[in-house]
Amino acid sequence: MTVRLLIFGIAHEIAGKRSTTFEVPDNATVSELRSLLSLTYPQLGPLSFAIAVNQQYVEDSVILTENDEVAIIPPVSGG
Amino acid sequence: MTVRLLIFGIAHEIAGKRSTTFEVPDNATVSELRSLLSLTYPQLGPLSFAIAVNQQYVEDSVILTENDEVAIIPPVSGG
Amino acid sequence: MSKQPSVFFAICVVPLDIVACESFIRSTATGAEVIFVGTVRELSHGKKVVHLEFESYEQMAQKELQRITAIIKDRWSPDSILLHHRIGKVKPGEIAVIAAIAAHHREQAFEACSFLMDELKRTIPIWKKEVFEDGEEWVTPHP
Amino acid sequence: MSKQPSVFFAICVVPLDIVACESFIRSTATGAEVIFVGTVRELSHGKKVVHLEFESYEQMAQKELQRITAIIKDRWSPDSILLHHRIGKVKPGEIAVIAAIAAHHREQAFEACSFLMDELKRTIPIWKKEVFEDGEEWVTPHP
Repeated sequence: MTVRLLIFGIAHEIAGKRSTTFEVPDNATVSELRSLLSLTYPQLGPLSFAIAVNQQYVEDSVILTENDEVAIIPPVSGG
Repeated sequence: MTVRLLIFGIAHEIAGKRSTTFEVPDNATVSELRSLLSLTYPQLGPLSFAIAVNQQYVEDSVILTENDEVAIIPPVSGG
Repeated sequence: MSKQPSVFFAICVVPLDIVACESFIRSTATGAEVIFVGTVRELSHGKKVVHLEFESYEQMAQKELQRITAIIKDRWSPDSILLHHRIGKVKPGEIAVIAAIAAHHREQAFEACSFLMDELKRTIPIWKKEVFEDGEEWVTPHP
Repeated sequence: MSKQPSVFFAICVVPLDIVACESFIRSTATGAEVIFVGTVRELSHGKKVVHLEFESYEQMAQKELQRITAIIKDRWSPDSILLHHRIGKVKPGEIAVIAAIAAHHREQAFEACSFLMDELKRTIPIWKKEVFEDGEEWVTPHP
């Protein structure tokens, strides 16, 4: 299935894009998504980042749904 | 000897004036001044107030000097 | 208290306006306002900053602010909560963020405004890059 | 740090000006500003306030501020300390006091500004009287 991927901050520079669609297995967890992201964007590996699904921070155990808005959230630095 | 007396806030309304000269014995302490003030302005009696000498809060044991600027400081309420 | 505080949130590409922010939160019912203004410093670790560049995930920022607002309302019952954050290029001396709380008592306003800034720095999805004369660097947060 | 903070103190008979205060303390060296604005509430213990009337012992207020400033400098090393207080008649909705601190870090600025307000309320010789439609009353401080 497909999710929509948003990539912010230092991660968007590493990935070379701010948004894309991304293929994951049906019922994939956030943890599986993380592994697939590291394969597609090896340079993300050393970066510590959170994942938000539909604009909320989620744990690695959360299960994704078709067309979810998934965001890569590097450490925030507002203010 | 004479000191200059400044009277603020509710105390100036009780005393009916904002400033005056005030007679105290030579080498009078602030404590003695307080007693004399209560005699002159009996309504000050129930009021709790601090005394400042030459623009600084002082203890009751401090000894006054001729021409000191002595202020009656009711509880402050700025802000 | 069950009264809902007024909430003013904005992500802005134009300069932030302290007077506008203060007048949003001002009311004759409220006695205490605490306003935090974060400005861009000209030096970062001794290096001259040309400008900062901010980006945000705005829809999520809005949701995070709702979460933070609910906590602030429970703990301090303020009358108003405001957060205006600049994005894009911001030069040294310019304002990057204004956070403001209006409340009945000053302790509430100080604590709530400080908490709002802590939470902004901890969870609201906004990022900044420092641009120097000889390079640039994404800022990693300091606790 | 041995650097002296800039200190801006004023007792004013005219309306206080937030923009002026903020620009006094703003500098490109400083990242965090905390501004406290105290306004006059229209109700006091449920009674409608016509205006407040403030008086001060200005020379002593200045000396007290010097004492407070010395403590703030030792504890928080801010870049600027500002206190502007209105005297005379001040109506509901108007500003009675502005206290502001500029510092390198926000924790310093929040703590120093909160301390400045606490000390103002504890020791600076300023008094206010509440004037109602049917009488008036000198305010006794609440802790």
